[in-house]
Amino acid sequence: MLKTVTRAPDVRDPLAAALVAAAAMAWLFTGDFGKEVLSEVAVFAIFAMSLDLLVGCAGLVSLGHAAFFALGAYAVAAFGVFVNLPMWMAMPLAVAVTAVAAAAAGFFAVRLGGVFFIMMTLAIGQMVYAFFLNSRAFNADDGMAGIGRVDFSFLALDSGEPAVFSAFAVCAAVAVFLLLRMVARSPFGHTLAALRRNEPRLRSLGCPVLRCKLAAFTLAGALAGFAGALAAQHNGFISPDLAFWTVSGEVLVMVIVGGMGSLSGAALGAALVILLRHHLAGLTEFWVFYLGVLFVLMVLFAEGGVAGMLSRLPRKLHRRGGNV
Amino acid sequence: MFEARGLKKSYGALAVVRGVSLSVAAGERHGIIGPNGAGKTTFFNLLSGEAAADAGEVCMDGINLGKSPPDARARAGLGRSFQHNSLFAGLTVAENLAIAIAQRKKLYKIFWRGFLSRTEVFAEALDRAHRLGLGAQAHTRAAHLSHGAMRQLEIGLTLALRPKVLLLDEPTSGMSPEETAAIKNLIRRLPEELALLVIEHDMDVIFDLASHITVLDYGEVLMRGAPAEVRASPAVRARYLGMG
Amino acid sequence: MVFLIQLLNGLQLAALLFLLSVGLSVVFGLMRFINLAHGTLFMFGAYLGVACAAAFDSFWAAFFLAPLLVAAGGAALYGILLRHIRRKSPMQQVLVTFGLIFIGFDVARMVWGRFPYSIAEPAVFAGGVQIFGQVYPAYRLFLIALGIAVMAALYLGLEKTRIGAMVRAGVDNRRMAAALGINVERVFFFVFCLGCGLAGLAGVAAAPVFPVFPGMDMPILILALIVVVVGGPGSLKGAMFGSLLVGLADTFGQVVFPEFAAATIYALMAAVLMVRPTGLFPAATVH
Amino acid sequence: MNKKRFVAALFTAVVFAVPAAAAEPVKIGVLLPFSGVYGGLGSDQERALGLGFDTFGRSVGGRDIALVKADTEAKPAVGLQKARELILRDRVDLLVGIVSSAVAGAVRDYVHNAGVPLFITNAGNDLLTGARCSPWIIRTSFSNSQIVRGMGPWLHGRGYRRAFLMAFDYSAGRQMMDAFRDSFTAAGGAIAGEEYPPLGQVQDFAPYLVKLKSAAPDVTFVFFAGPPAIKFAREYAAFGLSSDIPLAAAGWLTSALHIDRQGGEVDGVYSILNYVPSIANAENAAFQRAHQARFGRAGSEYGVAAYDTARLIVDALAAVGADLSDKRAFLRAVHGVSFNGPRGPFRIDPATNNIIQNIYISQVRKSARGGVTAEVLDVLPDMRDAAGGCRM
Repeated sequence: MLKTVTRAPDVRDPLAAALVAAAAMAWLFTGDFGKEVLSEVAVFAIFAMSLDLLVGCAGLVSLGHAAFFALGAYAVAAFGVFVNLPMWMAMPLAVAVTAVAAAAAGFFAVRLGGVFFIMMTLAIGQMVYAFFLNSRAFNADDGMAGIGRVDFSFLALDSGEPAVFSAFAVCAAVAVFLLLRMVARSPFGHTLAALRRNEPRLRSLGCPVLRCKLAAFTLAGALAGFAGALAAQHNGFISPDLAFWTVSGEVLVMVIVGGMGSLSGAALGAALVILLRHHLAGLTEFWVFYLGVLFVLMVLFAEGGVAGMLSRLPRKLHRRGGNV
Repeated sequence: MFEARGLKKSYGALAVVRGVSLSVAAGERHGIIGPNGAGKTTFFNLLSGEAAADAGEVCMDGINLGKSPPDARARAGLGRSFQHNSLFAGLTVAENLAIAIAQRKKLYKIFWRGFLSRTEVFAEALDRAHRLGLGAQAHTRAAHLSHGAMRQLEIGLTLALRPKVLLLDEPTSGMSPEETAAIKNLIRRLPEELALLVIEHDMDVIFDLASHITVLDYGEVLMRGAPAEVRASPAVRARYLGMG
Repeated sequence: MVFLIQLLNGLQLAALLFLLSVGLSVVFGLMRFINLAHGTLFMFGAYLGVACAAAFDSFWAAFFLAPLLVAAGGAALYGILLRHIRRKSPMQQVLVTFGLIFIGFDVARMVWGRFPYSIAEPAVFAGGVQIFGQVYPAYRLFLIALGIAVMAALYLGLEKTRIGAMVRAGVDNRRMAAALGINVERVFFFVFCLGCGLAGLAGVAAAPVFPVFPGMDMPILILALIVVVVGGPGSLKGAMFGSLLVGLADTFGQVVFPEFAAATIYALMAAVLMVRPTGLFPAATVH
Repeated sequence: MNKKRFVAALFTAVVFAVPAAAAEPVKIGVLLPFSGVYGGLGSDQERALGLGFDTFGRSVGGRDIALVKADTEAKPAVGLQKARELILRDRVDLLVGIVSSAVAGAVRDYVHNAGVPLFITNAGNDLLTGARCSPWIIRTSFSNSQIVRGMGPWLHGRGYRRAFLMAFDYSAGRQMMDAFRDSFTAAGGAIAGEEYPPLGQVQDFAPYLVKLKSAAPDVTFVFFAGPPAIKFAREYAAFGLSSDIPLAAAGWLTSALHIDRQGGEVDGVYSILNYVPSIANAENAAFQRAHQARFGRAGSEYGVAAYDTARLIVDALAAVGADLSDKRAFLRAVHGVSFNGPRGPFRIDPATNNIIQNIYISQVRKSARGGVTAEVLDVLPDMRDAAGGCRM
């Protein structure tokens, strides 16, 4: 953080640009399936970036982030199907509901430090999972189908088309990226980064750390809810599995593999993990093993994840060029 | 202006602070000495809210700070430094100071505008770095500083809060004579109206700086008075100074 | 009578949870990190138990060998992975062990396939015992006894032996213990292996009651973590009371509020953490 | 610049990888869980499916049959991704598989709108061939209530009057128990109690078994599958219940996948299912022989559904000359297929697209060779679901 005071400009923004360019190319040159994958990547990029605000920025490792992803999906389904609201209204309402829920859960969680925070978030996630697993209104474990999508008919577009929905999802991801980058660069974001580095010291400097953590938790939860609301529309289907701990685990893997602390890294991680799942799963039924190995290696040897490795690449190339 | 009344703290069966009272006026330079294990740092923790007192109260400008957490006390004007350096190790000196200044200005409430555009914060940070004697190292990461420079930054962070009451926990611990002199110099240049409480093992430093001294022993006040009185006290000599 | 039988059921679960959580808890007290792969070690204890039982055609061979094998695995894990990242943040260690869950799951599938196994209980404890006027499986009584025996052994070991004193010193104050000339690193290693061995013991002891399959690790890991958090990490007492509380709450939760059975434990944990943010009996001062 | 080009290349490699269409085989997407907890069932079905095509024809009407596997991980969202992948990228003609009803629910609308025929080989949720039925979705396995509906009258006929019901608290469990309760009370029986433990936690059945015992029923009827089934049967015996209260179950309790490991603890259990390996007919003997020869173990009720599906597809393809340009004609051909399979007479009900099949009531007995087998006591022929709720 505060790089411009001292060091070279952040090289991760070129990554964001490259990702957007790649998304645009995928959108232009792939068929319907490529666009479906693109929508999925965009949705999980939002989800992963929201977790990165907690993990990478504030240093709060949550193993229950999927709770808010699921809440967003269920809320948008409830407003869309039960109340019969148009998606343009259901989405912001779902985000609001998730924000309130995240604030309530955060009230319990942020008071706990380190490992206790991890456990509390894990418990929150499993409680939400158990709740939806038993909710008859949402067909319990069967899940609920028939969730519509946002209506673009005023633009004479059909959001049922993969091309339209994927463009919408990518735009949403870019918007969330810009929002989170703004937050990360603000005094609040820098305060979160300082909190990650040394919470007791920051507290002794007068920072109301609990309120800051709660604000970050709420914002991250609300954005995860937004991702969930998009996922529900993309799939047209919701089920309790959305809140299961493995989903929280996978999105954490995305953040770590992509590179925590850089939002575009989280987005890259989402893309990598989803493409891996699509391609590795066809080659071996033990793809989870390889994913696990990759994850452990990343944690051990590449703290910045793939984004960190890419950011060091130009310097290395430069050095090599100088030697020759 | 700053007062502690009957503070007590025990950990299990071990009573570490056993009813200590103290009051410090604006501009007062108050030293706290005592042998190892006398409960000095725990006493500081009770004052700053890092630990919760079992009994007693802490008042600032007549307002009881009650059970308020450390950050609320810091906002009320109570700054402290730590015995073991507690810095943002990955950040530079200037960045460390900028974070502290941002907290004083309550900038953490702002989540929309860029932090780096707050030039006044960074100007102040650089200025403070110079005044700490760390001007040349303003862009060095805290983790790469010498021990003495870290101690200076440790105090500098707290000073960036512009506290009304300053608690310094062994500011010169582990320092060379030159570094100690620099710290003494730093303390001498503190604002007039600031109330200072300082724990120190270096008797030369304490007798030089302090206008009042409290001697703690086994969690209780052994004696209190002007430096000369303390130096002359047979009890203190027997218990503490006698060793040296 | 029914109540007493349900009490036994609760105690049985508590005994198993104690075996699993005590290692987690004491390792946390000493090293400030939670080994999320502890459930995986439990699963491997069960699988190795199955393999040993088949190889030697004896439950007891499995019962004694499997925990040793798991402890050896723990030693390798410590030596190869964890020792090198001890200097780094505890969060990184937690994340590494999180990755190991994924790996362990697929390794179990690769080696043992995907179909469930189990071990027959030893002949001594096969069948039921007449207790409180009902038939109660003898093996479950053995599990309760095993939990109590391990607890007593650990208590005596911690209180009466030199290494126990070292461990306690390490939990109380690492720096002080090192200053007193205790080889803290070796104490860590010993305790870590012991914890792994106990997880393996829990696994093999559970194998006659719980089916052995890839994925058996996760539900029990979550329960064990809840035990650690509720009981307060770092202390034998915490692990004991945490296990009892969770075991009994889970059992009676299912009896009394079956509709909320899925959430009883989480609600218990949330409630405890609200009142005591560091658990009921924390030995380690957090932060 | 460099990076952009790299990412572009990556994309071309990764996303555009659409295999070029060759000599036009019939492409069949296989949607099964291969990883995760249900991986065992997925691979069991996949093997039996392969065995089925090898037996009944790898090519029909001059076109080869090509199988494209996709791992659903038994997760609804992943299953839907894979269905999209198979339909949009691999351009499969037909889909086969799906173990979990939640995955089936997730892909249902997508498959229905895409108009790709899907043959469900396991997922048993009643709604899939009931209120949420689709002309494009054919089920060759069973519906939950189809399996257990016959058990109520049968147990009542044997003199059992008060039954205790138990299953996990999820829709398959609830549907089976509802169907059993309805049939048992209609026959004049009474319910002594019901328990629904939560799904997916560390499961100790002991608290429920104690409750069951104090309810003192004549008979217990349960539905559990997979590892919990083994655990339940074992604890039922360990608590000394099996000698006092006969245990009846939907047949997965003593699945062919694990009955040999359960041994004496399931001795005497009544089970009701659409298949047991001991069914005596020539087709079953052939299936079991081939399965044993190739995979070294008995074919299961999971495998047989996939095996029969292969035959159904081959026969229906043959009827339309392997011409899939008119998919509706293919579906009509599917309705026209009937054959005697390992499970007995097999056909698809045009009213619901669910299978019409025999249901077998059997009892587990110690066999001469020392193991245990489920021996058929009664056959309920041509069990067919009412078209309730299904409008196609």
